[in-house]
Amino acid sequence: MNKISIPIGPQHPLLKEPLTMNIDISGERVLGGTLRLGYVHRGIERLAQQKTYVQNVHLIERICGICSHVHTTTFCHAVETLLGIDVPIRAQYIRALMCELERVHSHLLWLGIIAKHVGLDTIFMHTWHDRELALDIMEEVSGGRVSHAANQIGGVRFDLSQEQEAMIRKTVNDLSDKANTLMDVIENEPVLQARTKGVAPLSAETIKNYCVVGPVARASGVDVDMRRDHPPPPYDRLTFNVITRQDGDAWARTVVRAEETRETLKLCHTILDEMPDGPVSVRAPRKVPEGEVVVRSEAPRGELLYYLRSDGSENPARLKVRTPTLPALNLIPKQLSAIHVADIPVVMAGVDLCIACADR
Amino acid sequence: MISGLFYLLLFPGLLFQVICSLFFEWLDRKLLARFQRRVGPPWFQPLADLIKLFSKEDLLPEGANDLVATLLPLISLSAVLTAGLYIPIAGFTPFSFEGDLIVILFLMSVPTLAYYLAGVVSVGVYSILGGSRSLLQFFSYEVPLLIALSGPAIMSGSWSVEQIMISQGSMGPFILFQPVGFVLAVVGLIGKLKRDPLDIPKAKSEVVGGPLTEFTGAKMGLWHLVMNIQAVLGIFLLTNLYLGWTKTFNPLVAVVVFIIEFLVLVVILSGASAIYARLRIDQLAGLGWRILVPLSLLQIGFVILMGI
Amino acid sequence: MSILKAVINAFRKTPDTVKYPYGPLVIPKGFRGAIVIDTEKCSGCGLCVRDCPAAGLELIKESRQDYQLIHYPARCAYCGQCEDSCARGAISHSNDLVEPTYDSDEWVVVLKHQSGD
Amino acid sequence: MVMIDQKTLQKEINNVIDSDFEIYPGIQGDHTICIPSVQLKNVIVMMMDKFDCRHLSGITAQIRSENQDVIEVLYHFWIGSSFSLMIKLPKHAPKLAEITSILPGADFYEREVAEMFGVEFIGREEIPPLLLPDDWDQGPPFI
Repeated sequence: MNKISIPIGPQHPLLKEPLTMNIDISGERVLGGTLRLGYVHRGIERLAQQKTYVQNVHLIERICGICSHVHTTTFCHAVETLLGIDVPIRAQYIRALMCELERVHSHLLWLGIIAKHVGLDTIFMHTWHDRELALDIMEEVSGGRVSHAANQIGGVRFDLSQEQEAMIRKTVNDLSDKANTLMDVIENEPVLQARTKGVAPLSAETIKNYCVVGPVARASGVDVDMRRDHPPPPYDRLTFNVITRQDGDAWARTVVRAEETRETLKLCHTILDEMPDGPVSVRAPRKVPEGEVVVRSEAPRGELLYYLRSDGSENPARLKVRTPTLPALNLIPKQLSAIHVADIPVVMAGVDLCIACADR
Repeated sequence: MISGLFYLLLFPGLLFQVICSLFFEWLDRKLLARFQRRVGPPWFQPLADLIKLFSKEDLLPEGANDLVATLLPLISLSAVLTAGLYIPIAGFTPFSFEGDLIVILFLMSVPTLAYYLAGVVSVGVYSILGGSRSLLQFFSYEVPLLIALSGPAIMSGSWSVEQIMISQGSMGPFILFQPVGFVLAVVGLIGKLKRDPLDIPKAKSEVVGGPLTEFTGAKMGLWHLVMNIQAVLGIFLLTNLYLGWTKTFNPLVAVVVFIIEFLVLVVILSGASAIYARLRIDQLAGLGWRILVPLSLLQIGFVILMGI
Repeated sequence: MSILKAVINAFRKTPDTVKYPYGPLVIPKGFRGAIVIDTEKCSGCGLCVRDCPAAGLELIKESRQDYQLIHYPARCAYCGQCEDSCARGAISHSNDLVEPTYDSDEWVVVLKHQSGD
Repeated sequence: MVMIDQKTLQKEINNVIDSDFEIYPGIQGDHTICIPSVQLKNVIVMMMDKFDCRHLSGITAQIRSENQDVIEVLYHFWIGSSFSLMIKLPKHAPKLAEITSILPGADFYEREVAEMFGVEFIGREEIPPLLLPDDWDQGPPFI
């Protein structure tokens, strides 16, 4: 068979965000591929140096359209560490609640995508509707579906009223029921299993060598979760299980994310139960004293790293964002060998790409 | 002469088949939408889509053979329309003759081959990939489909669809004797129509649009029409071959029964596309040759034993 | 076959699609919509303009009494920072959807125009 | 995840680079060690061999306004706690050993630093653009 090269991206039905890949195939066999980023590079790290800290909270929120809240939380945490101010505990819990809801909607979104890629549009439609429930909560309490603008330096912008807490509990219960139904469907779907089991398995050794984090790493048995290992507040007060699997194939990744959705919904209840009363924000000065800080947190896709240096002015002197997708993208060309053309979508979906995150 | 034109252009020819295909497309999309908790299109949507496609600019990439690309959907359309003349509708058979089942099956596999050629002449990488996939799929489903469809013919002792219907009148619907054959025929039909879950040649996330990736405008509209008419004819054929009661003494009863059976089959097809994921091409080939072919042979053996 | 059950359930229920604009749309209470201003309270201090991350606000100031506060809805990120920054609580988000337009460059809203007498 | 003792790690690094290193106290929530640029690869090889420390979270490069002639590169590791290696490079000829061959996960991080700061990674082939356009000709954007 002749070797032909098929372009995937920047526009392709497989991709939800622009990315270019050139994949060499021979018949139905994939020989290898290359990858090119940069279509949504917005220069946010450079731009952040020209904006004030207050403005940067909103700029940082626009790095990603799915995990926007965890970016601002991490950024605010970094700035607050430099300022040396203690964020009220209630504000920390509200932040954590939003983070967990975001994880739920991100994982449900991902389950929909993998279902769509293997041709199971029904599950795609059902998951994406259920995901709306999580978005509805966030819109109700913060005012925005995707860009919540919930954080400000020193706390959060809104408080949860009694009715809102009751509404969240009810919706989270509802969501748990729906998530259970979905997991039931996914676990008993024979064709989905046939398409994902044994596809592009990654050993723990490969995962470690490629510095991959998050659900992809946990599906290969690398037990790493920054919420537990290096807890940003208030995760040091919360207890939850970290889900791991050993197989490392696309099916293990599906199961890990599905189980994590359930676990996260349980954690939402814990957060609401343990949430103390009190103020939700403190006043923060506009100028940040000189200093540097490294902050890590667990985004839905894995470890998120922020490095922030302040030179005492209103603008950050250097802001470095390492998003969890970046090392996972590195792994894609490696996975693209000795698989079928039909497995390309499964591999691409398996690492849960977020190109906007990786490009910044 | 007049009656000939009537048969060709109005019923059961062009107009009836086009209307049926538009209705089928709407019903299919509406059902699928409801299975997926969506609203679905209004009743005129398929017609609007067709008009839109026919009024759009017709483009082909450089290096593609325009003449062949235009001829292929036309040939397929004429093949399926001709096949439609021989398929009885509610017991109405103007052109029936002994052996028309074979003619129908032959004419209905013309679009698949044209589909493959369409992929080759329109030079895109996805088209070629989709074209070769459609041929692979053709070899996987066609054999069990043909073996399964010969079941009713053997049972009634005739290769005429009308004769098969008449013998079902006395023996009862063949689905009672050949349930496996019916299931295989439905699977084969889904494969033939390249519908979800066997839409491997045009799987969106893998090969974009398959062989029709580079087609636009009127040619694309024709291809849509061909696929939908093929679906309607396939359903008509299965209704006649397996479900029986479509040729009774009262034509009105026959029409009602025929419509109900048509709707049931549409629900089965839409339901299958809603609940199954797409297979990989090697998995389909394995399914076809390891499971479907032996099953169809078993069914035929059973039918022959019953005849003795 | 739990997927079959899910599909049958879905078929029996009414669809979830929101038929906006042909049907009603539920807007949550806290939704950040169009920018409105209380002209009585606004003093033209420019705090909102300083903090706006998207350059969606502009203050053209001739003197203390003579100024214009201009809003560019097409640039606005609807983040709510101006509402947060305003010390007098003059500028805020209403709960209304922002109507789209064909010409975003020309889309300018004068929030407050005070001319010194 | 195994915790690695900071003290032991520092002792081993001391052994590798044959001289006393400098601890940079400026970064909050992180242990930072300044090492000479020529020793980077050796230190990382030692960390991988002795401690199985392969969790590289990212590479940050920056130029401080008070010292414009130096490009500072930070290798953020995760060893059960936050740990960074700091390397100072001259701005006029920034050269650094590549570590992609021993730790493939560093590939994109190195490419980003090379692209944004013009750092040359010795031992790597010519690096194709990662984030910037193909026809970018205005030099590294951060310099």
